[in-house]
Amino acid sequence: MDLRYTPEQDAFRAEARAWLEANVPAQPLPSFDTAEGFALHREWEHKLYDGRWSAVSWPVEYGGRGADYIHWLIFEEEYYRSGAPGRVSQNGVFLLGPTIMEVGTPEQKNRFLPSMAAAEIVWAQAWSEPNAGSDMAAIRSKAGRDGDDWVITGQKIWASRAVWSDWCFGIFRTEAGSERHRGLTFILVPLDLPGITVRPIAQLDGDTGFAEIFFDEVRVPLANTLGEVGKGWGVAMAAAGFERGVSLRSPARFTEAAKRLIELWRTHADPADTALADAVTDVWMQAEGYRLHTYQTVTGMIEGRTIGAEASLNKIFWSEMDVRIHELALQILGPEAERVDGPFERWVDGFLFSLAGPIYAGTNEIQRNIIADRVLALPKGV
Amino acid sequence: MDLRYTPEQDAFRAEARAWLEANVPAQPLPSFDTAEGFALHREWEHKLYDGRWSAVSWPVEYGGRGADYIHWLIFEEEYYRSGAPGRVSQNGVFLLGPTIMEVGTPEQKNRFLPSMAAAEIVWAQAWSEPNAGSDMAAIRSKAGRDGDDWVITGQKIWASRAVWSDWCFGIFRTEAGSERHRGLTFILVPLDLPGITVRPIAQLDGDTGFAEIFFDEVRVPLANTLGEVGKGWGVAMAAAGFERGVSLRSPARFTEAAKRLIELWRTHADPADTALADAVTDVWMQAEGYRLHTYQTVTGMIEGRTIGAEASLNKIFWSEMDVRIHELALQILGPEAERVDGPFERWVDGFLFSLAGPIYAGTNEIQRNIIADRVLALPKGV
Amino acid sequence: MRFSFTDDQRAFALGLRDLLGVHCTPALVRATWDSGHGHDPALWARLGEMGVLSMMVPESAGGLGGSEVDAILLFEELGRACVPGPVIETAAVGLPALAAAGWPAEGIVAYWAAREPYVAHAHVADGILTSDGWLTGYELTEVHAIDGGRRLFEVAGGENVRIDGFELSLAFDRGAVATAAYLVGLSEAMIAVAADYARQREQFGKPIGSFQAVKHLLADALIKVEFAKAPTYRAAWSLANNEPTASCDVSMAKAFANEAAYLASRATMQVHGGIGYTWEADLQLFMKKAWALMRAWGDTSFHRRRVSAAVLLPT
Amino acid sequence: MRFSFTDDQRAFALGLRDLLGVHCTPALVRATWDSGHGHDPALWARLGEMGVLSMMVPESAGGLGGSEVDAILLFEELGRACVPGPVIETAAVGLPALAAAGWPAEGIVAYWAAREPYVAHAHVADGILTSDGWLTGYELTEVHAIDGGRRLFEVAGGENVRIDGFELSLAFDRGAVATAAYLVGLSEAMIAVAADYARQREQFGKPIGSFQAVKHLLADALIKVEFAKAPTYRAAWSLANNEPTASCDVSMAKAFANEAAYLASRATMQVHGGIGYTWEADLQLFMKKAWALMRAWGDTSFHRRRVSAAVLLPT
Repeated sequence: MDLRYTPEQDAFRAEARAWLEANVPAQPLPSFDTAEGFALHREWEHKLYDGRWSAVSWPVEYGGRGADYIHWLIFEEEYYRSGAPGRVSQNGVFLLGPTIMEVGTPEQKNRFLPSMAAAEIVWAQAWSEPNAGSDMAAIRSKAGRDGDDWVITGQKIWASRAVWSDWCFGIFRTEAGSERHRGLTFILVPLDLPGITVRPIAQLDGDTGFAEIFFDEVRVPLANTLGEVGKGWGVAMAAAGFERGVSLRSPARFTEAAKRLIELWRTHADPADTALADAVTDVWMQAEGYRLHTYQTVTGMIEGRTIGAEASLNKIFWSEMDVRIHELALQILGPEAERVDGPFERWVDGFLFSLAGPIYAGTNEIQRNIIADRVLALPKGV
Repeated sequence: MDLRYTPEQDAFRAEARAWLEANVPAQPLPSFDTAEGFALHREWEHKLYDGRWSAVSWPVEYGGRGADYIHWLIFEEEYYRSGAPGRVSQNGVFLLGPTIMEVGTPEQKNRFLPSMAAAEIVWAQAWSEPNAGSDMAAIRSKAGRDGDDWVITGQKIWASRAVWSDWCFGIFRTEAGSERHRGLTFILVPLDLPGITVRPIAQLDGDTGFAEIFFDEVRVPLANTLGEVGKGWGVAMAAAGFERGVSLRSPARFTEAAKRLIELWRTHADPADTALADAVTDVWMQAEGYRLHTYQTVTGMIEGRTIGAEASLNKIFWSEMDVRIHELALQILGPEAERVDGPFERWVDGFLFSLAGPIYAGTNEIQRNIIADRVLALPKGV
Repeated sequence: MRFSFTDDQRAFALGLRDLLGVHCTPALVRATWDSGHGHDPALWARLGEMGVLSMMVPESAGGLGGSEVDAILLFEELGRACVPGPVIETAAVGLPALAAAGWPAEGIVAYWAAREPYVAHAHVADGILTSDGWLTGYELTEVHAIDGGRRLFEVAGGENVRIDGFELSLAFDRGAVATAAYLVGLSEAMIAVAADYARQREQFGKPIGSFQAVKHLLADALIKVEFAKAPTYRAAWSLANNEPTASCDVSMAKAFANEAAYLASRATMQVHGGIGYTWEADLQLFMKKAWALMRAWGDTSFHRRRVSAAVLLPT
Repeated sequence: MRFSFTDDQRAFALGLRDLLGVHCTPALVRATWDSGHGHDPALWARLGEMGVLSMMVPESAGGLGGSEVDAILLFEELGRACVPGPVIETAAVGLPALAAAGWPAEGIVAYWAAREPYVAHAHVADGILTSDGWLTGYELTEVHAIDGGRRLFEVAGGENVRIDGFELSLAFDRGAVATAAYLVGLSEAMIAVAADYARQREQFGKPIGSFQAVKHLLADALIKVEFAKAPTYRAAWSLANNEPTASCDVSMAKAFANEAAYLASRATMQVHGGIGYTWEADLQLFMKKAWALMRAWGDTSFHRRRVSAAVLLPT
């Protein structure tokens, strides 16, 4: 165990910090859940790519730096520290990208990874369906084989920013009559094809955060199949596991939020109120604990241990912590918390967004089931 | 709505207070979960009976005062205020007694109620069985009919103080082959009959709080049947509902505990610690809220409204509040909380006992199911 | 000692529930958001005709002469329907205060207790009841409020005419207890919507309401709401009877109602899943009202500390 | 940056787990309670032979010369087996302190940091390490401790010989982090026992572990325990490397471990139902150890405030 950074790691951090300080927009960009904001965030991704910071953990050949997870965490720390824009390409870089590297063909890697790193193609995830939310295996959207094409018909929902994205990825039922986890295939689909309708869905704050995607006999080549036909569930779970486990919400996001909360406490709270001081300290400790836990996890991954159902513990921990951080901020803000514009907008927006945390990427109820069933080996209930 | 007490109610309170101040033992009695303590508590019940305070809400003819629920609450407030001993006859007076009055025959009322009020007969409840805990309807103990007798064979568990009690009551399967809630009958059984073995069970604090009761072809007359044969489940539920709803834990118990907690806070806590002050205030408010809620409930009962599944809300509320009250006391006590004898024994004992609250009289998990199914009308799960 | 409402009090509340069920649907509430008005004049007129707005105004001043106890169930119903606009400011605070001061008890009233940076509903009010008077002729600058049915404004200038015979603390306590009742009704409405959804929405081949995780989320929320009721009714009674403990009782009620409403909002959103996070779902109208009112008229910390001050100090 | 243990460190811990699985069964722990001794000499001798007790004693003083990092997983295993007696006081605090002072690092040590009214394990100790020395020849008066494996005594008189070259704060931090690790192992043991019970115990025709209410109780406890680990290991590393943040890191670890252990005790008891409330069930041995140690070596409030002092003040 050595919790000091190496000189090389320090140098990497310094390089990242210098670049970010030189390049991060002085003014925060408008929300990437708006058309204008999305375009500006895509530009920012181009800039990141030019500096080779858009996918640091990827191999150099695909536009990354071949950085290991420790370096990735260091970069994330610097990224959040710098107040850089949100990652509009996150579904690609952190979710689809690693999956393509794991199961993709050489052609797919060359075709999709560089364009993903460069944000020439921005990807939307298309997992859920109106009747397949917590019960993802209830997926009904079909892809039938016709010559060299898949012909897709069905409907997906909760696709983040699909209104402005270029491609989407998801799993579709390719075996007629198959049930649950079987007979599903992971397919990559351009969103500009005939037969595709994208219906924006306004989220809690009124912005168009996600969308419904309707597929009406949409033709995509079989070459867009990721992984084996009929094995889509496994491919998706590998991706989701990695997402829940590490990449979806890196610790820096919360350590920075906790720092901002402490700053808010210093400037707006009564220091004699030990109840509030205790609560702020608790979330700071949680953020720090999540950081430490993540460093331990990625060290294990570097040493060859795999991350399994433990990922569900992380997802519950960070999502509940995020809600708590924002609850406290709003408590400190008092009457200002009722206002969604103005100087404290970020906290109020953050509160609304935090409430989605226990729901997306698998509700926390589902995660608790997974922990009970796979970690504690309790008998299946559902 | 009039939340003032009437002059008559004030007079009743004054009478109760005067009697209690004159009669409550100066020294607290030893725990009634010990042989010596049980005997002394029985003596105390005799004294209560002589003063006609052992069953104030009962009709005069059975040794009560025909007091309504409001008067009963007033008496309870005075009882706890006076620091009087625990009620060793509570299973009879508050649980079985009201049930006998509701469904008992005239003979049963005359035979069992006065002796119960006088604590000549102390009753133990015998609901649960090793395999029928949360799932009470899984009861297997059988009572077969033979001439004018029931012949009982089986096993009950968690019978409070059965080691020293005189009689027990419970439900037994009287219809061979019947299942779940059907075919059960409520039967009253003397504990000194041949074929009965009572095995003490030591509880968390080491005292013999409850026992297992083994029945081996135990003969009791059919006359000991309470309510209709085969309708025992309904009789038991009526009793349990009343218990959970009001009588099991009257508000005074918690308002007094909250007062003692505030006293402990004043003498042992740092007043500048607003976190602790907030927490103490919260439980005081909970106890007060439970008191108000109970007055509202009993007013409703007096006006003819019945108490149903709402009883489950009370049970969860008071049991969680009781744990919280004692957690805070132990937090204030710090290192002294590790000691079970000495000046703070009552708090540490109380903490251990409070942990049983979310379990007995139907676990809080079961209560939540009841609330969801009967109050919120959600579809049955189990 | 009789802790219950009269048949008349219950009947009036049920009548209001029926009226709101027809004339204050979620669609109407949403319309007041979309129009940016945050208030519905037609609905307001109905509430006026029914006597809801003047319940606490003495008959001598043209009201129904009811007490806080007569009014408390009405605020619960207003909350159940998530009624937009300054109903609390007008019915619980403004008109009774104006009447007490011998002024005409009529119109739409906003309230500004110095402490707050913003005044709710000022754009539709005839005037603002301030800590010591009646303010008119002011300049308003709107800020973007989270609750479209409770718009917020910065107020500048205007003429503040002193009002005598009006107690600021009583006005605040009345607003707080009315808000507590409003939050109780609002919470029950959220739980009802979630229970409804849980009965219909199926996953894993069953209604999600059949899963214990969902059952227990809603059961815990319901417990908090149920136990917020008695303290709220008691606080109303204490105010109506000038009990010395009235302010402490009000604070206990508001603290309970705040917590209940927040838990109800969290539980109902969680039960709804993604749908609960959308603008389209009516749930958001109720949740945002809860998040606004749990801080208006004193947040939980403020009220808990008022109770602490009353109960922790040696007596 | 490498946040993991060496194969040797893991192997040593697993070896200890095996040894304790055989020689420190719940039956043995219970026996030390029943005998009133709260300590098992034979087990103690085995821990000595294996080097567990002298892990943190320099080789020059006859120990294994390990650091807090080398020792931390051992305390986790000691907790998993609910080992009775002064293992923390001796192995984490006493022997290293005596060695640092150039005294013979041997025997059984109790610890008394002035603050506490009682000294644990004093009846089996050769002496008591005090805030500034080594106390012997004292009078003991036993009080009834909740944990039969951690008996408590009032200490009077005795001769306190000053010890130099020994840091009280380091001793306390070592005891606190070792206790945090002990609580983590103890908590995992409780959860394992409850999961086991939930797999076997049937109600409503199914194992109770198949009900979400039970699943989620244990899952939430497990989360708390899992996230107490990394902070505990980090605190050990900080102590081993004299990091300036060491004391703050230790406090964070102990605060997390306290909370995790308490939640684990509540969840496991609830899952057990009535059985969990009995003297016969081994669970009580573990729960009472948790309730004792969550307050020993600083309770959650104490440690949280140490963290507050370090992180909240403007830097």
